[in-house]
Formats: sequence, structure tokens, C-alpha cells
Amino acid sequence: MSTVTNSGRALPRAGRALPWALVTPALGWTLLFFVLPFIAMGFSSLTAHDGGGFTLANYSQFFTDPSYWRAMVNSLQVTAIVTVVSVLLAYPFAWILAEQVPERWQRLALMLAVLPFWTSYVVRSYSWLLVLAQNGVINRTLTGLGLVGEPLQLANTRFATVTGFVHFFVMLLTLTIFANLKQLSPSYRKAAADLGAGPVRTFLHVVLPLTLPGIMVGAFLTFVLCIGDYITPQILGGNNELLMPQLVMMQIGRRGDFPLASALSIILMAVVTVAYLACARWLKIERA
Amino acid sequence: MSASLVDISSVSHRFGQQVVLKNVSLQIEPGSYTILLGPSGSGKTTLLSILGGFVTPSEGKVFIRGEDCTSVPPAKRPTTTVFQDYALFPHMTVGANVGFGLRMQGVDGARRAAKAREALALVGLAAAFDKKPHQLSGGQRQRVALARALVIEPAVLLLDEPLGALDLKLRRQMQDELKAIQKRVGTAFIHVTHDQEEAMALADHCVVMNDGRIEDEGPPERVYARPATRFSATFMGESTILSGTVTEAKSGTVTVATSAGPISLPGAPQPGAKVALAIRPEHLVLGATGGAVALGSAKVRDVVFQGSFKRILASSVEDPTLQFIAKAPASAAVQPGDTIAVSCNAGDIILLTD
Amino acid sequence: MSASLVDISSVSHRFGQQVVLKNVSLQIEPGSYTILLGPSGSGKTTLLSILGGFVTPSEGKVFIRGEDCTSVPPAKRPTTTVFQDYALFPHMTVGANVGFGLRMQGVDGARRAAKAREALALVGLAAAFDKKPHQLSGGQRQRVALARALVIEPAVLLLDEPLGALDLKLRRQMQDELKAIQKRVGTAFIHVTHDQEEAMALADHCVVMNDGRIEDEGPPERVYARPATRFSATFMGESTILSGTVTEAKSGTVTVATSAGPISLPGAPQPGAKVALAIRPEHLVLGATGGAVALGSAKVRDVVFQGSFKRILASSVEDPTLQFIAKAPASAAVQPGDTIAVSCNAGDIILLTD
Amino acid sequence: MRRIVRIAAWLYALAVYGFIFLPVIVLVLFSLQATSFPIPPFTGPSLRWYQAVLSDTRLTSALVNSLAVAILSSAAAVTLGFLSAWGFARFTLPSSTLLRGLITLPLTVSYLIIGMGLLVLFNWAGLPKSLLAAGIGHVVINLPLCFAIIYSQMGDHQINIERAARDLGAPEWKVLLLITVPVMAPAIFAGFFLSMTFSWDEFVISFLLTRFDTTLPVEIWNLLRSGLNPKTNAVGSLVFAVSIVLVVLFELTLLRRTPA
Amino acid sequence: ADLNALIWCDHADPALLQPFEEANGVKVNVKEFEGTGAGLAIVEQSQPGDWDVMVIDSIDVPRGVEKGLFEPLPEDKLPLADLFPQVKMDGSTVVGGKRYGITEKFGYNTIGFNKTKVDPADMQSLAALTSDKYKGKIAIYDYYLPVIGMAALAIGKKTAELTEADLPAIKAELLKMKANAKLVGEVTASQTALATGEVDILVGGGEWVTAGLAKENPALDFSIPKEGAVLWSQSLTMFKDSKNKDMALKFIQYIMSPEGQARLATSSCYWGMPSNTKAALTDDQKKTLRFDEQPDFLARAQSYPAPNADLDKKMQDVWTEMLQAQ
Ligand SMILES: Nc1ncnc2c1ncn2[C@@H]1O[C@H](COP(=O)(O)OP(=O)(O)OP(=O)(O)O)[C@@H](O)[C@H]1O
Ligand SMILES: Nc1ncnc2c1ncn2[C@@H]1O[C@H](COP(=O)(O)OP(=O)(O)OP(=O)(O)O)[C@@H](O)[C@H]1O
Ligand SMILES: NCCCCNCCCN
Ligand SMILES: [Mg+2]
Ligand SMILES: [Mg+2]
Repeated sequence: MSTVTNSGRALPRAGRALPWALVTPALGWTLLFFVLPFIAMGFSSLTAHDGGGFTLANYSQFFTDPSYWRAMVNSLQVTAIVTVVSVLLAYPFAWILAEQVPERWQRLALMLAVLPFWTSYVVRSYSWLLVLAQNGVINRTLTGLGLVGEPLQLANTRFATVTGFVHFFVMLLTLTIFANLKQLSPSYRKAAADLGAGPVRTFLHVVLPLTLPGIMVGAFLTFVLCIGDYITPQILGGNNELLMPQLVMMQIGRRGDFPLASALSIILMAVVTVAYLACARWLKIERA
Repeated sequence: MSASLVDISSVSHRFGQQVVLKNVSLQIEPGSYTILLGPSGSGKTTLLSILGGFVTPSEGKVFIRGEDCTSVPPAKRPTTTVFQDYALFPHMTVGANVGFGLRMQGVDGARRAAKAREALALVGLAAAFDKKPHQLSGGQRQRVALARALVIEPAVLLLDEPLGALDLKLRRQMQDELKAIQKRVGTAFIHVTHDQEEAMALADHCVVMNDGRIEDEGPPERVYARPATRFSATFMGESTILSGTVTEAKSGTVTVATSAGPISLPGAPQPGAKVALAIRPEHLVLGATGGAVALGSAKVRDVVFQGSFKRILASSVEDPTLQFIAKAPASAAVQPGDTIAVSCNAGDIILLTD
Repeated sequence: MSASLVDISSVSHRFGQQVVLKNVSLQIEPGSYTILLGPSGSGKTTLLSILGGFVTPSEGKVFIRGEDCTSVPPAKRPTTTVFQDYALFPHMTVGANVGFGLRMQGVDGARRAAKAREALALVGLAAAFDKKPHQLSGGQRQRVALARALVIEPAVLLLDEPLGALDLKLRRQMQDELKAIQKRVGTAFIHVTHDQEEAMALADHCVVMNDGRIEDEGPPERVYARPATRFSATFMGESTILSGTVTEAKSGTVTVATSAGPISLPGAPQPGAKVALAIRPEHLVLGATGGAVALGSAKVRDVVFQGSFKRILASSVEDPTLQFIAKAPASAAVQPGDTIAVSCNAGDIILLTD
Repeated sequence: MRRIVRIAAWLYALAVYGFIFLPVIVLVLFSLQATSFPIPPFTGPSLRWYQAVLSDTRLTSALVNSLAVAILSSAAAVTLGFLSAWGFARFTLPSSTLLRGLITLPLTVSYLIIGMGLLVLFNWAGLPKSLLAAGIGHVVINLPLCFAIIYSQMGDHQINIERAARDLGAPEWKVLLLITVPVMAPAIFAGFFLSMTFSWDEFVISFLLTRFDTTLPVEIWNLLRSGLNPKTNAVGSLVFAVSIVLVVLFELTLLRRTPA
Repeated sequence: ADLNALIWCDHADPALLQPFEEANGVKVNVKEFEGTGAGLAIVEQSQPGDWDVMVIDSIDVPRGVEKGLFEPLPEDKLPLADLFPQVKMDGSTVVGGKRYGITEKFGYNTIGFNKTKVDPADMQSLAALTSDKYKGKIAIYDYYLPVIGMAALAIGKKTAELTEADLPAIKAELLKMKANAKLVGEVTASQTALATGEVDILVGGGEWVTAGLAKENPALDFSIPKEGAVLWSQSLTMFKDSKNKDMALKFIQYIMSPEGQARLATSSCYWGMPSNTKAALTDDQKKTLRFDEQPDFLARAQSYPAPNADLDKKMQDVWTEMLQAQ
């Protein structure tokens, strides 16, 4: 008898083979191309660049060389700033789209807000360089209006990196926060108003806490994508400081030092894991 | 104006082109339990929302305690609403939910907790203070919502299908509790439902709505026994309906020609008027030793055992399109296929002229 | 084996550690309407799933038409299931939904359409053939699900709380229709519910389940009037329950000492046995001209108008913990606060020994 | 008071829209620049750089590569994701929670790390860099996404729908083909579309894993590093234009059909 | 068959490759890389026979030879006689008597600047790079070898003789430059910065930055300061394991031909001096490249630093520290 017993779920005659046949390709893929690479990277990180055996030198390089761990500090600072600024910018925007824009325009308004998503990411970063340049649009406007005498140093700074990142993540977060606000039952707001809360307190005590899980998911996504991104800091940051991905790519691009690059990647991964554990309770994926 | 607690005066409301309330007037007395009853889309929720301040009526005024509240926001009205989905704040404990209204009034923490505990005790949930809403059953959540609304001592409590999501057994139980709580606190309750039995079980005052209008209102016994309109008669419980024409009318008694023969009963309409006669199932008498008014004989189509009684469906032998719905005691020995005499008493016949 | 259509023989089932069916045996006769009734979690759905072939029981066998079907897949069984959420295919028209089973049997398009139309006509939805499920109301979807199941002419139709999602009025209406359709097609229906009234309205054969066991089974009148167990008595409708001890027992009559005094009634238990006496609300007689067995006097706490009758809650004056639940005609003039005599007839008392 | 809030809200929204569109406007504007520098003053309009892009075979073949990788890797991701979501939603599997966690794990890892891992693995296995390798990487990042989207849509109702089909006599493959896939189509499509978007724009994995034939973002990156000219703007604008057309088409056709 | 070339970005210009591809019916696959270390790593990760030709810093040719990668080139089939003698660099390109590389292009890492914004006289000394006068007006080319070379020149060291002991002083010099600099950028970023007026001076710049932009922006120029400049020179090599050596040689011959040389010299990524004196450049192009001033420039230039693997790593660490310095 090939029936899955002890299961409330229906599977007549299909046998034990079918469920495994269904999930094995995905599991196998993940094991082969995600877990195994990770292990390979782990091994690689423990070898010396010029062949040779086991060594912890790659890790000790990171922890002892200030210019290396400085990259991690920079990365964490930039990522934290980007995450906070993006959420602060996107939340009110998503709120306006969800609550101030008339229902039938909302779809269009949202589409419009994420349209630039479909310009190439690389090109978009580069485009910010043109916007922020010494004689770019912003400086020309500012000097033209007489708001500043000298053009501001905007491009090739951490500010530029942060701006490029925030641009991307505001779009992303607007989408997630908008969806969150929309799925909030209107009776919560009504109930709060009914019990005497004004708009501000309704927002603070009810709407905000109820959309917090959604914000956390978005913030974590922002964190992961931001801390691992190479393009934006490389194009916009002017190499005035290095972030972790730049440091990793430098090991590969300049010296082909895969062991060191692996070690740095694993350290980066460890940091992301800590962030994941911090938000873990908000990040469940379950069936509807 | 009168001393009514709530006075809804000629309220009409439109959503875009659609008129959903048509010149509705209604008074609510202090301490009463009013049920708004009507089919889906009849405007019950809209009327309740106008009372709660969530919707401003297109026309007409709402007075509460004599004051014009027509466009006072919900937060500033002496009304509180219990929502159908309860709308408990999932991120707060039960205690914090119940205390929310007091917190908004600036009541300090200790007094708030005390009052919240009191309110929870009132609904029999003293122990749930520190739980989160998701740890409670449907019926318990419902009671928390009630406590949350009652703790701020509103003059009027509005309930929009508060029992709609519960299963039958729990529903009955909650009906008993709602009624008991209402009596205890003395607040006026206005409760929306489309369940006739709920209306009859709870209401002091029953308002039947249809298509944006009030069809009938009054004590539920009266509305059930003497419905004002045909809609109200069919909506408030089952009936056998006989259509007919008045052939004679004198000194408060009319004779109506129906397919079951001429029937005389008290009434005022003029000869020639088209009328309908409605008879409640429990008023139809089956068998030879019947009532004063004979309705011919009928062939039993179905006997449905309902525990304490049997519901009997039968077709008139004289006019097979005429369907009788009767109730008989559980002990009655009626079988499908039997042919039996049907009769009733003139005083139990409801005369409907519209 | 017997000529039963379905024979469930000593079936037990476990989910992991949890035993949810405990040695259940049950026969279903051809053309019968069987109701599985029981509280949530009692194992009704599991039993139905075993019948439908969605779950293979841990122990025991299922015979359909004498054949061992215990591990035959659903597709190959002469059973069809109507799911609570209807499980209509949202991307197909109503016609295609109803024709699906025939399509799987390789019936050609034209015959399929003809049979689907027939089945839809049977459930009164001939006009819905080209609609999509989402264009139908809840009650209509339910009927499409029924047509879809019936069109392939199963020997047994399984229904898992088919009316659970409907509102009360629609539910009553669908109950009548279900019963009528079942009579018309003659298929055996097995229907799961936790609503006692539904069970009584529909069943030829009523099976009361509790905690994975069959507590009682038989015609609903019998199960209601003479429940086999205390659970079955309390689950099948309300009762007034008196606990007591047998003081005397001779020639088929026992005397039970209760807080309302000694009561004599037919029965067999030995003196000293703890028993419970259950009295249905309609068997309690209120007022002086009462039944043969006096139950003392009671103070009316609440009178709930229920349309055709009044439901009365009263506390015994002699023993305030004893609650009477009685039904009185709508015309009865009982008020909360009244003190009245309560009695009943010995033959109406249900003696429960467990 | 309400008026003030409204006005403030509008101003804020306009400001954010401005911020969001600023680089896009500059991008498109300078793609029409007549001279060699995408810097003010604007000297166009001229289609010079569009011509240059269209006649640059490396760019055009990168564009074709990108499309192929996006379509194929998304198809693979959505297929694997769908099958596994179906498996997990329909059957009780031992340590299902853990296994589901494993499939969704790559969602929490930066692309750079995934790319690095694959690079090290492929080096170690002696597999050459290629578009295929990049495609494999894209499946790694998109599979969890497709899985999560589709799995979250497979509620009990969907399960009952399939049960009903089986009950009515459908064999397993017909259930899949006639019921599950059509019913899940919106989720499947959403997964595919999102995967396409991510794959289309992905840089670092393609950069690390490809050799000669590469994807558009990498080619644009090379372009960026090999000289300053508005060709970059022209490519970006072209990509943008094509994307808008696609998004609008999707919006008008697939998304408009509201499912039951 | 295809020709697989491991190259710098200048070789990716279709204007350079297409004529060759059409003439020989071959497709040239190119893979760009940044520095010798990375290039050699790419080769290590490949299968033998994957690559046919490679572009490499002339001074690094021996590193590849040591690893046994390269095939000797047939001197008789190459226009060695036409090369600027100073850039033949036989010390590097010839190992053990065999020629493994041929210099194809060269130029200077020195001071690139906008002559309308700075005092050209200041540009005659590397000291200008660390003076307050141009603070915030400077960009640094993000390639450690030439800029470390310039720092060495600034503190009076010979680039050919650098040792680990010189690194602290070099680092100090680099940090002073960084303190003055607005950005450290790769080719395009540096070009952009200079061309858009973001900065006025590019440390490490030279004709490779200014020449390509000269037509649009004639104000851009470069100088060879009194301390000297760093001579960069790139060579072509052929792989020993190439499966297509005939075509590889044809490619090298094409690049070294007067037409190929002209196209390479003016390639879109960066311009540079052709090593072949007979390069078919127009007069304008020659003028832009300062073709005629080469003898003087070459006399004053010093070679690219050529550290061993260990020193190379240390130099990169110094560079990383410079980048991270605030
Ligand atoms: N916000 C709205 N916009 C437009 N029409 C509405 C809105 N709210 C309700 N309606 C319409 O007004 C009519 C009355 O709705 P209402 O909700 O008051 O009915 P109801 O009696 O509460 O019905 P139900 O029993 O289904 O809750 C309906 O036809 C409904 O479609
Ligand atoms: N697939 C399953 N896995 C584990 N336990 C299950 C499963 N299905 C049901 N159970 C458990 O088996 C018991 C009986 O469940 P079943 O669904 O048969 O009850 P039911 O009588 O249909 O209840 P309800 O009226 O709530 O539908 C319950 O305790 C339930 O939690
Ligand atoms: N090696 C420095 C020569 C100047 C031009 N550099 C181009 C570097 C290409 N990666
Ligand atoms: Mg409503
Ligand atoms: Mg069930």
C-alpha cells in the first residue's frame, strides 16, 4: 500500500515518491548551488592565497587591519542610514498614496512611483552622478537660485552613495508599506476614532504598530540588499571610503585573492545573519 | 423636541447616484435595546454609521440627547461602536484594548487598569486582562470588544452584526449574554442584524428596514404578530400566504375570497381591494378538531423534525399552488402523503393590504 | 456481510500521537440521509475523509457495496464529496465545473453538456450554465457543488458542513432543498454538521459523535426523545438537568431524590446509583394546572421572545443552582420576576445513568 | 487643519515623485545630448547615441543574453518554486518547516555572497564561467522568491479544489494541468514577472560568473568604465522604454483580469 | 574559430576589433581585467587552451613567463624595428633570450589638469599635489602601481628600486594627497571628474585621460613635472596553450600594424602613444598625443613599479589604507 497514511492531506495512490519528487528539485538546487558553494567558500577562506594549506590569516587580516574592518564599520553605518532614511521617506509617501489619493487613482500613482525601477540599476546610479555633479542639475539650480555661492560637493561622497541607495529603496519600501497599509482593516482606524483618538493618536497607537511587521520585513530586505551592493558605492562614492562589497571585489579584481574574498564574504554573511535573527520573528512566510 | 435619547430626523443618504437611505426617522429611548433588522443592502450599516459619525448623511439631522450631532466626528460623540470583526487591536493586550478609550481621555494608568478590569469582569472575562486578542476564542473576543466599548460609558452602544461570525450555538449563548449585560449597564443598545430570531430574542424595539426605508417598527411581539406590511410579515418568520379579494366589509369585519374559500376576519378594507392573508405556522391547525376558519384539506409533502416540534409542508388539495407551512408538536403522528384538514382561528390571521 | 451500502468496520485513526477515531463502526443504508453530528474536533471530518478516500484509516476497514474500499483512492470510489467551501474551480464556467467529472470519465462534449444542464436543472440553476462561480451567491455556489457531485451518479454523496458558511435564512432554505433533492435522486447522503437543528431537520439516521466515538445513533426523533447518553442529551437541544440518587427501585419504576424533591419514573437502575434527569424545555409545564410530577416553584429570570414561542429561564426557589429552561406559547403572559409552579409528566423525563 | 494636512501631503508626495524621477529625467535628457559628454549644458536633441548603441554588437548581444537569461532562469525558478510549493502545501513531509526554511534561506543572503560562493564552487569544480553559470545564480536568488509567493497562495481552499478534482476522477497529472496551474496562474505569473525583473537588473552575480558573453548590466558597467559618453544614457533610456511598454502591456492584459 | 583575448578596456573598442574580425572571418571574444594579479588569477581559473592572447603591463611579462603561460613570439614576423627604442623594454619582454611580449602602447601616469583652472607653472612639480592651493580640486586615479610610483618620485625615490622600507614614507605622501583629494576614481570616474570640472587635477592622469577628451575640451592637458613621471607600457603576449596560435599571431601583427596601432592609440576607453613609430595617426591625433615631444618625455620618465608578489600585497594594503583614510 503506497498511500501516505497519518496525513490529513489528500494523496491517494501517489505514494511517498511524488511529494519528494516535487520538492527534491528545489531542495537539490538549493543544496547544490547555495549550500555547497557556501561550504566551498568556507574551505577557501581557510586557505592561503598562494596555494598552501590551512590558515586563519584571511580572517586575522580582517580583524587586525583597521582599514579592513573600517570597511565593515562603513558598511554598517551606510546601511543603517539608508535603511532609516528610506523608511522615514517611504512611510509617509506610502501613507499618502494609500489614504490621501482617491481610490481609483491609487494604482496609477503607485505604478508611477515604482516606474524608475525598470531603468537599469547600473545606469540609474550613474545618472545620479550626473545629477549630483559639480555642475549637475542640483548644483546648477542651487547656485542659479543663489542659495549657495559655491557648488556643493555632492557627488563622490558618502552622501551620494546614500542618495543612490535611498532612491532605490524608497521605491521598494513604498511598495511593501503601501501593501501593508491597504490590507489593514479599516475598522481598526474607525474603532480608534470612535474611542476618542484623533488622527495623530490613531496613527501612533494603532496604524503604526500594526504596520510595523511589514516595515520590519521591508527594512530587513533593505538591509540585506544594501549591505551586499557593490554598484552604488563604487559609482557614487568616489572611493573616498570602501564598503565591504568593494573590499571583496577589490580582492578579486586586483589580485584574484579568492580566499581573502571568501573570508570577507563570510564575515559579511555573519553580520547579515545577526540582523536576520534580530528581525526573525517578523519574517515568517506562511500560507494564506 | 421629545425626550428621546437619539432622534434621527428625516435622514437620507446617497452613495454617488445610489440612494441607500430614504427619509428615515427614528427615535431611540434611553435604556432600550433596539434592533435594526433587514435584508442585505437595506441600509442598516449605513444608518448605524450615520449614528456613529462615520458617515455624514446627505440630508436630515441626528440629535443625541437633544444636541445636533449630525456632523460631530466619532471621537466626540456619546456613541461607541462594536464592529462585526471586533477590530480589537492585535498588538495590545486585552487590558490595553479595553483601556484604550480611557487612555484617549487622559485617564491615568492605575484608574484605567481598574476600570478595564471592572469592564472585563462585567463581560465575564476578568482573567483575560493580560492576554492578547489572538489567544481568545471568537465569543471571547466579542465580549472584549463589548467591554472596550462599554468602559467609556457611552450613551448609545452601536453593534453592527456583532454575532454574524459566530456559529449557531455560540450565537445563542452570546445573545443571552448581550441581553443580560445590556440590562445590567442600562445603556441604550442599537444592534444591526439580518437574523429574525436574533431580533426577536433581543429587541425591546424592533425596526424592520427594507430598501433604505423603515417598513415597520415596534415591540417584536407586535411586529411578529401584526406586521404592518407584507414585507415585514414575510421577513419576520415564515407564513402561509393566501391572496384574495375583499368581497364584503361591514362593521369592522371583512370577507375575503381566497382559493381556500371565503374567509371572514376583523378588518377595514373596502370591497374589491386586493389583500393578502398571512398565517403563522403555529397558528395553522391540522386535523378535524380544528379552528373556526376552515382552509380546506391539504396533502402533506414533507415533515421535518425540529426537535421540540415538527415543521410540516403541505399543498392545498383545492389549490395546489397554495402551500401550507405548519408546526405540530413533536408527538404529532403526521406522515408525508397524509391528507388532512387545515383550519385556523380568525384572530390569528394577519391581514395585509399592500 | 449485511446488505448495507456502506459498512464501516472498527475504524480507528491516529494523527501522529493523537487518536481521533476510536473503533468506530457504522452502517449506511441505500437511499438514506445520514447526519454525522458532534462538537468541533469530535472526528466527523476525519470519518468523512476516510469514507471519501482522502484518509486511509490506521485500523479497520471500509466496505462500499460489499467491496473493501479501505485504500481505494477517491477517484475510484463510488463516493463524491461536497466540500464546505464548495471547492468550485474558479477558472471554469459553472457548466464546465459540473461537467468535470464526466470529462474525466471520457464522456464527449455534447453528452457532457446535456448531462450538466440536467444536473443544474435538478438544483434549480439551469440558467447559470455559462456563468463563472464568482458571479453566483453563496447558496447558488453550494447548489453548483451539489450538481457537480451528483452528475457522476455516486452511490454515496458526502457533505462536510455544506451549510456552515450560509446565514440562517439561506441555511433553512438550503436544508429544505437538500432534503428534496436527496429524495428525488435517491442517493445516500452522509452529511456532517455540528448544528443539532440541521441534524433533526434532515436526518433519517442521526449519528452523534463525541471525542472520536459514536455516542448514539438512530432516527433523530429517538435520539432527541430518548438520548442514550448524557452527552447526547445535552448536545441534542437544551434541557433542564436534575442530578439525583436512586432511592428506590421496584417493578420497572425508580424513585430519584433530587433537589426538587423525590421523583418517580420508569427505569431500571439500582438504589444508590447516581443519575441525571433531563427534561426538554417543551415538556416543562409552567403554572398551577401542571403535570403529574411537581418540580417545585421557580423565579423567572428572563423571557426571550422567539417568534412562535417564548423561551423562559427560571431558577428553582428550592435550589437556586437549579436552572429551568422552558418553552411557552407566544401568548403566555409570563414576566421576569414572576414566581411560578413548575411540573412535568413522568413519561417526558429522560433518565441518564452515565 | 485638514486642508493644511492635505496640502502638506500633496507637497510631500510631489517632492518624493520629484526625487524618484530626477535621475530618470536626467538620464533620458542626456541620452539626447549631441556632444560627447552627458553634462550640462544640454546640446541635443540628437539620436546619435542611440545609433551608437544599436550598432554596438556587444551591447545588442548583451541585451539578447540578458533577455535569454531572464526568461530561462525565471522559468526554471518558477517551475522549481511551484513544484516544491505544491509539494509542501499538499503533503506532510518530515521536517517540512526546516526544509521550507532551507529553500527560502537565500532570500536573506546578499547577492554578492551568493555570487562569490558560486564562483568559488565553479572554480573548484573546474567549470568555466558562462551565461549558464550566471543563470544558475539567478535561479538561486529567484527560486525562494517564487516559492514564497506561490506557497503563500496555496491555502486550504486551493487544496480542497484539488481534492474535488481527484474526487471527480482526475488523475494526478490532470489535476496539475487542468486545476492547479490555472488556479494558481496569478501567483505563478507574479513569481515569474518578479524573477524576470530581478534577473534583468542583476549585476554582481553575472559580473562574477560570466566571461565573454555577458548580460546587459555587466556590459553597461564595462561601457561605464571604458569611456565617458551619453551612450550609457541611451542604453538606459532604451531599457527604460522597453520596460515601460512591457509593464503597461502586463497591466492592460494580465493584471486587469480580476480572478475569482 | 574564435580568438579569446584577455585584455584591457582599450581593446574592447569595436572600431579596433571589427576590421580584424572582418578581414580574418574570426570572432574576437574579449574579457577585460584590471590588474596583472587579477589577470593571472583569471588564467589560473581557466582551462588550458581557453585563452589565446593577453594584454599585460610590460614589466609584468616575466611573471607570466615564470608561470609558464606564454609562448615565445617570432621576432622576425613583428615590426620590432619600428618601435620607439625606449619602450621595447627588453629587460622585461625578453626572458632567457626569448621574446615573450611586444610593447603595443605606452604613456605616462603624471599630472593631468585643466589649464584654464590651474596655474600651469605649478604643474611642473609634484609638490603641487600636496599643497593647500589645490585642496579639494584633485582626483586620484584608482590604480595603486602608478600612483605609488608617483608618490615615490615625489619623495625622491626611484620607482625601479622600491622596497618595503620605502612604504611608510610613500604612505605618508599618499595620505597627504588623499587629504587634498575629492575622489579616487577609475578611468571613467576620473575622466568625468576632470571633464565636468568636478576637479581640476588628476593624479596619475596623462594623455590617456586628456587626449581622448581634447576635441571636446581643449583645456585639458598634462605635464611631466620636474621629478619625472611614471611610464606605463602595455605588451601583447601569446598563450603557450593557445589552440589557435596562427590567429593569435595574426592578431598581434594586426595590433602592431600601422593601422592597428592608430586605432589602438585612439581607442574609446583611453588614448595612448602607439609603440610603433609608423602608426597611421592623423596630424591632429599626433598633436593631441604630443607625438613629437616623446623623446623628451621618455627621457624624464621612470619605469612602472614592479613589486614581487609579497611587496605587491603590501602596496595594495597601503592603497586600501589610503582609500579608507578620512
Ligand atoms: N461606501 C460605499 N460606497 C458606495 N456604496 C455603498 C457604500 N457602502 C454601502 N453602499 C451601498 O449602500 C447600500 C446599503 O448598504 P449597507 O451596508 O447599509 O447595507 P446593510 O443593510 O448593512 O447590508 P448587509 O446586511 O449586507 O450588511 C448597498 O447597496 C451598498 O452596496
Ligand atoms: N491533518 C491532521 N493532522 C493532525 N491532526 C488532525 C488533522 N486533521 C484533524 N486533526 C485532529 O483530529 C481531530 C478531529 O478532527 P476532525 O476535523 O475530524 O474534527 P471535526 O469533528 O470535523 O471538527 P469540526 O467540527 O471542527 O470540523 C481534531 O482534534 C483535529 O485537531
Ligand atoms: N596601467 C595603467 C595604464 C593607464 C590606462 N589604464 C587602463 C587600465 C585598464 N584596466
Ligand atoms: Mg451591514
Ligand atoms: Mg470538520
